[in-house]
Amino acid sequence: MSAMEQPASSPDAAPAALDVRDLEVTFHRRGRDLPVLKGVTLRLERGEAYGLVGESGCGKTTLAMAALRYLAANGTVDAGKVLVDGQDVSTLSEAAVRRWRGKQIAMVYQDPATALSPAMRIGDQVAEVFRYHEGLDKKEALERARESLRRVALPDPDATLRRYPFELSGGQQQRVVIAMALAVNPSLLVLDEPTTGLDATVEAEILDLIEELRGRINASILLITHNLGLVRRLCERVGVLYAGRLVEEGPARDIFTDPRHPYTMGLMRCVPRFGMNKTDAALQTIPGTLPALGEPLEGCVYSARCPMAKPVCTRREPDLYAWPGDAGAQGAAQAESMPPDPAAYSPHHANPVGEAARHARCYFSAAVSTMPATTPVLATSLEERGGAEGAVLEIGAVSRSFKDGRRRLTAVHDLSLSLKRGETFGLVGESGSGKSTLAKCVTGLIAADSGSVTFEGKLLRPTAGRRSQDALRAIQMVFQNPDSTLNPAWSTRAILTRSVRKLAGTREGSVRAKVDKLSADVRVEPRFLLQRPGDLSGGQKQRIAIARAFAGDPTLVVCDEPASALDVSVQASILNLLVELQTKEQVSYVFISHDLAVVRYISDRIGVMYLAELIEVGSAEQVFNPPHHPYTEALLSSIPKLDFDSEQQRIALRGMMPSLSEPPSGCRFHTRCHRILGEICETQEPPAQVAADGHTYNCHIPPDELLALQTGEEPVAPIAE
Amino acid sequence: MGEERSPLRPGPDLAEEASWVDADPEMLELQADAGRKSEELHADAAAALEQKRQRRYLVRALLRSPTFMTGLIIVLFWVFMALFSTFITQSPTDVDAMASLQAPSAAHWFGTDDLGRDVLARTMAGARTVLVIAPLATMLALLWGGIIGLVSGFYRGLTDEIIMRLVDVLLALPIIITSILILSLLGKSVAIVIVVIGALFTPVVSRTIRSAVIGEREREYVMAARLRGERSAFVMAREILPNITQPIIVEGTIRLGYAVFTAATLSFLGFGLVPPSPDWGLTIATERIFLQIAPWTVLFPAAALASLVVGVNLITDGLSRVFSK
Amino acid sequence: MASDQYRRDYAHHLIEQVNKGHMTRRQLLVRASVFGFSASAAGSLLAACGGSSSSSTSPAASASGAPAPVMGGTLKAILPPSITDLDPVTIYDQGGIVLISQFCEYLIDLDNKNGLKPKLALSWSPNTDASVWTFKLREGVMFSDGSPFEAEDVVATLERLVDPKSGSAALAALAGILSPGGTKAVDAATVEFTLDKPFADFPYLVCASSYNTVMLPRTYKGDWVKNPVGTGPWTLKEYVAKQKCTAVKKPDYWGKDDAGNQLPYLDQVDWILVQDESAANLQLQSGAIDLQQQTVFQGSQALFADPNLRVDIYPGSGIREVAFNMQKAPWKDNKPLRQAVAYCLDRDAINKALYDGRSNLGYDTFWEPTVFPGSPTPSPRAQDYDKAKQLLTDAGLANGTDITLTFSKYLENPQFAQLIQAQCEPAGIKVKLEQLSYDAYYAGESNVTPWLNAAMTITEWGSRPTPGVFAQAMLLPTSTWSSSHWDNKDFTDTFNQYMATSDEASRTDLATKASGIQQDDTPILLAFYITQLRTQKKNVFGVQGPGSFYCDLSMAYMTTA
Amino acid sequence: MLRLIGRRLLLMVPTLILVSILIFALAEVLPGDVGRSILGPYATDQQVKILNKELGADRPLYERYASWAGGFVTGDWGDSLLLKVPVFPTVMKALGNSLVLAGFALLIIVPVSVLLGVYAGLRKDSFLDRGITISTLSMTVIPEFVSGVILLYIFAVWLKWLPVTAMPPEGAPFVDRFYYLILPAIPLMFLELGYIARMARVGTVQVLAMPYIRTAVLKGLPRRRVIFGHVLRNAMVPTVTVIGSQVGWLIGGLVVIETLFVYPGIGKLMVDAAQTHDVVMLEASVLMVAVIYMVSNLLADIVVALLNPRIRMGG
Repeated sequence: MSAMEQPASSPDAAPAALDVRDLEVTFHRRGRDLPVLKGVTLRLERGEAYGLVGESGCGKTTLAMAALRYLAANGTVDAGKVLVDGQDVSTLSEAAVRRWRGKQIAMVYQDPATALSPAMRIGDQVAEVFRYHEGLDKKEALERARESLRRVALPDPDATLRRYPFELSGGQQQRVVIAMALAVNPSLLVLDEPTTGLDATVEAEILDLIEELRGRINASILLITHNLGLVRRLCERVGVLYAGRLVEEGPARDIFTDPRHPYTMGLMRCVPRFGMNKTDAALQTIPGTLPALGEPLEGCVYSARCPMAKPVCTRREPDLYAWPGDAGAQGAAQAESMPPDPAAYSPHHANPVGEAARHARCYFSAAVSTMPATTPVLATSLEERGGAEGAVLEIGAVSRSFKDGRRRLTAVHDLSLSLKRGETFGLVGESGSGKSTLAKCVTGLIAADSGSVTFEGKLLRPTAGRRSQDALRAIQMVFQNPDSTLNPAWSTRAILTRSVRKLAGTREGSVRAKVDKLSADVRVEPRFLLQRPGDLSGGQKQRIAIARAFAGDPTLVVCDEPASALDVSVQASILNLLVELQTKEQVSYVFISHDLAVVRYISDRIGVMYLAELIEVGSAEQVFNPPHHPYTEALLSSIPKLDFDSEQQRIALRGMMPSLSEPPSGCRFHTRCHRILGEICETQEPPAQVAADGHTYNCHIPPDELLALQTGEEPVAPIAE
Repeated sequence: MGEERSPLRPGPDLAEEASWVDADPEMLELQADAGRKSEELHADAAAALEQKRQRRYLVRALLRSPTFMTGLIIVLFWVFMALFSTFITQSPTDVDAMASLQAPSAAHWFGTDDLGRDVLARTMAGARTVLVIAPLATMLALLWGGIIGLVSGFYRGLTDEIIMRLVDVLLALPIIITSILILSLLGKSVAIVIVVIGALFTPVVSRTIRSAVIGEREREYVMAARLRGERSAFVMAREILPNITQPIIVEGTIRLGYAVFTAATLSFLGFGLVPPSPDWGLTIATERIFLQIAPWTVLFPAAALASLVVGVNLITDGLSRVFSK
Repeated sequence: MASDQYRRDYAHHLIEQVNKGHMTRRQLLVRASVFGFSASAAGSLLAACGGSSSSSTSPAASASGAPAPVMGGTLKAILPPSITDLDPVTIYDQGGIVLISQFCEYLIDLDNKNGLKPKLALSWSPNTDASVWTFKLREGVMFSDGSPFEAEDVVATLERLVDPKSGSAALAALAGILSPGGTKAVDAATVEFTLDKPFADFPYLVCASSYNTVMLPRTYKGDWVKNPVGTGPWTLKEYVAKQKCTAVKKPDYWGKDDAGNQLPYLDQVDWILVQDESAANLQLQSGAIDLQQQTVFQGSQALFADPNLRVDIYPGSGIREVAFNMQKAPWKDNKPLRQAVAYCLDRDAINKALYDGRSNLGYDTFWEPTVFPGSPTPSPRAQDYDKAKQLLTDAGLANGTDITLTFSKYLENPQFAQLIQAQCEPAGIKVKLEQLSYDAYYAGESNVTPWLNAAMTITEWGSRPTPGVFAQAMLLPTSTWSSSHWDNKDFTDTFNQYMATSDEASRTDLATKASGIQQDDTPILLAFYITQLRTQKKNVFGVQGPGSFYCDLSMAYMTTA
Repeated sequence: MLRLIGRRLLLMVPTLILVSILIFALAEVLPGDVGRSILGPYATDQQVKILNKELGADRPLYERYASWAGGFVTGDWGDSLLLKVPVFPTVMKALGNSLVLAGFALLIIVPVSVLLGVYAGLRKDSFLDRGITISTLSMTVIPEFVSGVILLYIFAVWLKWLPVTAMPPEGAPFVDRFYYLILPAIPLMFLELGYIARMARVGTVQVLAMPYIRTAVLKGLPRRRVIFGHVLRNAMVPTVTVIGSQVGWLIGGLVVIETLFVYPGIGKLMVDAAQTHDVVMLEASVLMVAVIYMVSNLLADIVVALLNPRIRMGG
């Protein structure tokens, strides 16, 4: 079978919105050809929303860029073609490409902050599209821009027109980008990780917007993301990309409920299900790593990591077989009978997409549902860990503010909490709520302005520089960014050795042994100790960072979004590692994350922060179930869930988060609260309501009323604008 | 104009390539396939091989880069001349007063100067002082500026404010006045010229390094070091410094070119080197008056000076172009 | 007057000396002028000797067959700026001296051959031992402020110059010869100088080569630029320090030319003040400038080659004194080493390299007949490495030695130093060069300043009219400016005798003896006497003065051709 | 924004005080003294001593500084010790001359170098880019004393197209000044061209790599619009900063050009004053150059703020 024999396109049907055929894209770097896309074929019908998923490095963005004819200077299309609306993009003239971009195909980018011209007013940026695509004069174009902004529900479009990008919040910026993309009604809209980096509530708003707009425009959508929840919400069809190969394709619902490729299955399994806790089940991981670009592969691209791989998988690459059906098994039999094919993959493998609804590039699709699980490392409960005895850490009325020009931003306001030995305290909240500042006050990276941090009964000095070596040893931190957490100039071993020497006070001879033990504990192979962080993957770096924190057998480790920057499969293994270490070492964690599912998974207790204050504290279970603070409620409702069974009702928060320099009076949340009672919320600070043993939240609504409201016995009060 | 030449094509970007997926060795144990282990070893060797290959590729690309090679040849030529010109040319200080200001001839390819010295010999030997002064002055500026920039950028706050105000003061002083005053004070020798040029460049370098440090000090590994109880000096020298080598090198190459120029200007104004040094700047200054009747006395050293700086800059240019590919 | 009687006797003496062959005619002219004979009187003396008289007109004018003077016009002249304020009492650099001499005048001028020429003094004569000098002043001369020029002004001017508080730049030259109170007005037109010791060259100390001795009114307060007063042919219209100076014709100037025309010829002189030689040369070549008062040799080849310019060459006696500091090792009591250095020099080559071969050679003595007519001829010192090595061996330095030469980065000093360095090397003398800025070289009090205290120095001296003035300034133990700190009793005695003698025969003998001592002991190297260059456009004529720091433009004119 | 400017202007005061102290101290320890400078090498020690006393140069350093500073801030800048001329008009005139020369030079330099730099940046790695980079670089490294002399020789002496000095004769109309300034401006142009062009190129290259340029391109804007609307404005930021820092140099560092072209600017005034211990003249001229340096940097920052709304509104 080969693409050559395929009919070019069905002559009777209207041309597809996007028709990618056998696309091969290669990057050239330092004299090497690195194939990024290997014969990818996919097709978006008009009005269809298609999700392209896969971990970073699989070639998703490259595919989008090829579709926009905007490959990096060192990338070339070696074979295949891209048709947009039936038009082969490679045949367009320079001028035609210009007209075509924006008008036929438009894009929304990952980071809206950098996607907008920083020195140009929003109005001009949006109006540009009209001026150059529709030839409108400046005034008309601005008028149209105003309409566009109104269409994406930006508040006060007139004011926004005059604003500069930096004056808008991330969500508003993304709305502008969307407005710009949709300005002249393109037939294909490419969304490249459109919500990554945005807070859950904002993400939810953007998704709402896109969903809503879909109903009004007839653009097809190509959604590129690693977030399976997003795809589930927006897309009808899904393609799973792995190492430049489309490995599975089909209707979203089918793929998510019944994956037929081991990679898809692996991806699904490593995401913590909503409401899942570490004591319930360990997260599954995908062993191994994504092959490096240009690495020679034999047989199935996924075979090296596949728990189901059989010898035949490495002999010859399976085709994209239709499912259900036995084509895969036949393929396997055929491959067995053929002589081993040394060529890793043949570029002209066929991708017989289009005939059946579902395809999977696997010989053993039928067996995927019974794919063996990886070893579960189940966490013991807090009691089993012996975490009940007294507080390890007590934070008393800590405040911290920063100067920003003339304003003072209070990042942590009069906050108190305590933490038991062996306990994991999860800290959630939107960005800017003060989570990280609090963490840094605990570790001493930042001195609190007032309040006390007591550790094991002793008052800690405010800054790390003035704390005793023993206090430093006992409280360590794991940071968010794997790329900057390790000194790139040091070898991994040097990093660990230094930490062991400084923190463990170990004598020369045993340092080496301790380093080896640490690296074994975090499952980093000794050979990686010789390398510098630049040669390690993000997960490996984060493991080393964890090992570094554990060098002096700490009592408390503050984890500030330790897995947020990692791919889901890696995130799972890092979370597993933290759980495992905790079980072994009796360590307490303060675990900060904006990912509620992750926090729910790993935490024993959870605190919710809003505008520098802790507005709710309780066990993970308590916080995640009503009655809980209206803010918590809104946060929880905004998570895109993978389950198709429960249709969630999202609670939209009003307005923007107020500035830390001028927090609202009364209840800090009243400006955005959907359960606002009235004047009392604006004038009086809410009392701490005790919902259950150890569960408190700050709200004027008592627990039983709140429970009634939140369990749906009464409808959500209409939002008063 | 075709798409290939479009200025608006994105630059080379391999963000995609950089990402890896985590390896979990214990999970790897579960792999049924027998060939797995050997493949892993193979991958190890392959990684080493790949590193070697990349290095080889870089060297080859540099050798193929006309910019880099031209620069390298020019600079090597002058280094060679600085080291060995005495064995090749006549003596740069051999005076033949009766044969002054002779036009280029078979005996004197570049002619003779006002004291009858061989201009070829002097031009070749003139590389010596520059090749000593410029790199050393640059290194000195990097050292001082590095220390000031590190301290200022690392401590921030009041220390930073005071240091930066002082740097402002130094920058506000006209360079020429500062150097005249210092050189008049300390006298003239190669060592002092090096010190003075180093001092002149220090404020600028310290600013560059300071901003690099500020960018680096908020990185998480620095926080980790602080949580480890490292002393500030250790954090600055061992943690931050190795990671700001790139801006330091860039600043260094820029300063190197300017050091050559500044040394020449100081010599020209009479505040740098003293005769009978064949230094290019000095020669141009003293022979300038003969430009009309004996242009060779000025033009050859001027061309030499220009060629060296161009050479240095070509190397920098070539390196950055090859590395960014 | 007694002095008139003495002058007549001296005239006879001169004629006798020439006829006996003790003096040349040229020498006679020089000596006659010192003793106050006017040019015509000197001419008649020569005639009395049986020779012919020669006119005292400028060599340039006579040589080029100058056309008839043209009245009017503005001349643009270029000059290095004075680094200090223009105050006749304190000026010491070319820029200041040239400008001041445009507006103020000396008692005695120099002609183009360094001969004395009456200016504000009509005549001068000594007593028998040359310790008292009487000057007759020109009458009817008015200062630009309207006051008459009289003897009291001369007294005030000289008293000011010998006052240590005045900052006078002439003080060091006059010290030991004329003291405060030594100048007296006999009557309104007669001044009498009573010297501290007999000094036969005294007129030279109050002539145009003693730059600060311009006559100022007795009321002068030291604010010359604000109140530019003088008897000269020009009045100051505008002076912008370091940029320009505009001099306009003074209509009632006392001077007339031979034809009785009112001087000066020109209406105005614009002085452009430019420091950089290279820039100055370019300006000359671009045709923007008519005259460069003094041209340095370096780069002058381009001017010589320019068809629109004329470079006049004047005899000059500027020197670059290479002094061995006799108070310092290795020069102290080390005559052979000093001589050895002297024999290393290839003076011809130095002259060629520095002055295009146009200067006069010197042989380490001030008595140099090619420069100072009538001086005894010294034995030439050619480059002789064998001798130098022998002398080194005598000095116990057979394997050579290291010496340090200190000089300022000024004019051609660096080149000269390099030539010395290069020429000493073959003899085994390694010369280390220590170049200082001009400022640093002369900085500090006399017990520390490099130019008087470094072991071996090069100091630049402008033209002086006689060997005696040079020697008086730098070779005596009492000399203020002795870089060599030479203290040779034999020389000092001989020299003092020489300066106190007016008998020409014994003068010549004493000169020969002094010259021999100086050359043999070699306290300083005198490799050359620098010829002076003056550049002008081909249509510029009549510039007076020997081409050194002093020049007189009252008779300058430009033809239109 | 206004606050920022106010703060910066205020900050200039301590900087200038430090500059003046530094200059005073440095001039103090130089070999020689003002009396010697005035009287010359052949004056006697006694004379020099008397003069120094008269001038007050023998008083302690702080006393002299205090009296100088007191006069300076009250507007009495004193008289030059050597030239006996009032300092204020002398310095201001020289400064004005330098500003005219530097301004004229910048008028040529900025458009040319920005054009070349941006063009090279847009055509990154092309033959033209290399050509522009290397040729401007080569010009930059030719010292002005070489290029100046050669230009003078060719255009003023040989071809006689342009005047040999930089100042027109008195009474000439003001526009004539520019004709006279062409020749001295060219070596300055050579010096600055490479530097500014390089910054413009780097700025352009950096901006071209920004995601918002991708946005602009993928919006389907014409290339011209992308370059002029999105690239240029942002690419100018580093260039403007560099130009700001160069103005100070252009004013204070022109000694060589001023010497070659006989131009009465502040560079030469300053160097002469430094060499002759004319402290009052030195102080005033150095301070003026420092002020120009700081003001030009401030102006550059203001322009940057105008280019970058974030800075403009943040202050």
